Amino acid sequence: MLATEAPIARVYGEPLTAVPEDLFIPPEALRVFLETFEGPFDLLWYLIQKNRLDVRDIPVARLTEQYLAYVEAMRRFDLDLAADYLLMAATLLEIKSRSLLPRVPLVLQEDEGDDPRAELMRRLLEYERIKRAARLLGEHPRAGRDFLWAGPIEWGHTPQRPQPEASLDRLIEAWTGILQRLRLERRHEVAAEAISVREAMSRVLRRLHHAAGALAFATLIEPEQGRLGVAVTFVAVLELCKERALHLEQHEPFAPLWVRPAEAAPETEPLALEP
Amino acid sequence: MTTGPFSTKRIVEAALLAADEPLTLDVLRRLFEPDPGADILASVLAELQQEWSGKAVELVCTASGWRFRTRSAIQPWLDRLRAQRAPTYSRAVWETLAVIAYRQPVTRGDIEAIRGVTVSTQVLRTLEGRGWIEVVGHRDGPGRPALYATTQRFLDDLGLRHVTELPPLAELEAMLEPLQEVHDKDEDEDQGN
Amino acid sequence: MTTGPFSTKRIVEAALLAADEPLTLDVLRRLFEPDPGADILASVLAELQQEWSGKAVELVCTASGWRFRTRSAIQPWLDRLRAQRAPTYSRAVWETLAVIAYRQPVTRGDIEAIRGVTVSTQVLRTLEGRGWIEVVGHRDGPGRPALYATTQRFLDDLGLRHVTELPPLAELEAMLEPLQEVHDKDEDEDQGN
Repeated sequence: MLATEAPIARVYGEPLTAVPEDLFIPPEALRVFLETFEGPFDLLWYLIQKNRLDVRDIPVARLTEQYLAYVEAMRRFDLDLAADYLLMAATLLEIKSRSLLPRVPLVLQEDEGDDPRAELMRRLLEYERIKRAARLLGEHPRAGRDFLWAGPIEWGHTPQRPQPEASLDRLIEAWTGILQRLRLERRHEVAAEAISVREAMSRVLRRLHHAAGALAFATLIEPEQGRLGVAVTFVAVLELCKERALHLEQHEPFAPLWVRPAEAAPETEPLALEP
Repeated sequence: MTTGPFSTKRIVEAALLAADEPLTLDVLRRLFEPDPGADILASVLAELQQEWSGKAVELVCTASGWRFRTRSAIQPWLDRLRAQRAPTYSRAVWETLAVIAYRQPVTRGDIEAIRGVTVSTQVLRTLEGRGWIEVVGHRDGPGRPALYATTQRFLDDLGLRHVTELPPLAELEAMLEPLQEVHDKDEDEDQGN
Repeated sequence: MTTGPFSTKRIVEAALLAADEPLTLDVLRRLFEPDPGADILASVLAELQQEWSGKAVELVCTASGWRFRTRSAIQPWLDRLRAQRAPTYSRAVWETLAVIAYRQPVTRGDIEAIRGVTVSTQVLRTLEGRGWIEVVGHRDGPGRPALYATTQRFLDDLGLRHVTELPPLAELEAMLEPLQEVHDKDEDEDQGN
């Protein structure tokens, strides 16, 4: 079926069972062998399997002896011996020493959960389950190695680009964010101007823009807006004047007021032509 | 040429469907050992084209090679597919739009002064392209900067009749504190989009 | 439901091939107006699966939705077009992934307790970089350690719909009884690192 991930070396086998006493093992092979263990549980499980020990009734003394021999071998090869291995050695020695002590009939402390061997067995089995699951995961067909996703194939037409949605909430959120910043950072007062003036300013400019020339002020007034409309439009024009967005012209007192867009102001053009 | 349980045709088809670029005849030949030759493959491709002729996807040969592509007749359905993932505008876009909406008409310099950061041309182009803002004039002064205002379309898209229907500033000021929380919440939700 | 010159089936097929991500039943329903309903689409998908059963490409449903994929049996042919092989991962990576997949959500400490060794940051980064695991929260306690879980992408990449579809963990009893056989089998397969 599927190939397992590339092996680093084939060193498992009978000659290695007697490690580390067997002097005939090439040192490099032994090293590679020892390096294949993922940790103390991996090594312990190997020893238990190799010695056909029953994991439910581990002969701790024997197992500890062998484990320590391997750890010693690892030290000899100056492998980066993780503290994890030493911790396990200590645990095994503790279990061994306890098992050598005469049993004290202290019923209260001799329950299942307190048996260090049971705990070791539980953890060994849990690791072994995960180890097997890991192997199954590694072999499971996966995208990019064992199969490829089909598509996306090309579209026969240029897709319409969808537009982000218009959102009043987003707009208000953005504006309050700005106001918040201004208040916190700059202590700069943003005048709560009547929006109608600003809006009238835009309307006036837009009218001028489309007229592409001067307009009589009276034509900017929208009669249906009443006196307030006149006032707002007038203030807007004055504001635009102040902002130099337009020019106001009146050739004599009480003559019609002419509003001229700034870009069409005749005096600006010769200026623009000067080098 | 062994192809296991699948015919040459099926393997060519699968390779074309899985490829992220068009495959030339020469590349397709590399799928097989030994090489079936150009003639065999050409007839396999012709057969495939025939097989797919009734489908909404067609097999075409372009300058860069063979590829499957959707027929333009299914544009309305595919466009709905894309429309389902509506993009969003960046914070910069919304803030620029907010400044223009509430302070119009404004120059780019005004927007920058209020936002405290440079406004990129891209942001203004995005909003103009969407038809939400337009240049309504120019302010006198160095460079005669353009004055931006929001458009009727902007109001239409937001479902407003008039700019005055935007929530008033004073009200917004009063809402600042609670809004901050709403804002944070929104940001969180955005992550999921 | 008008589908022009093409049947619903043909449009679903084209949409699945044209999409750059798996499509859920809900997304597929929104391709059509009016909505054909879940039942109709489910049977269309079943028909498509049937239609494609003789091809080297199959229609599958993963955690993220429906998608076409090439069959594993033709990977040897497709591999010939590939410049580089798929990455391989060490045993440490697979074991860490297995702990996360089967015991999620877990902290690094949990992983170390089960594996009996320190988990290197590199291993976690590899898995995060691949998009297979992610931090889904933090456990209360000293240092508030990150809790890892597998992602939808992990399931997608394995072609699974749900974590429950992962290969089942070996029964404890099964591991205890035939000690010797298991052992011999292990040795053969254990070469992989």
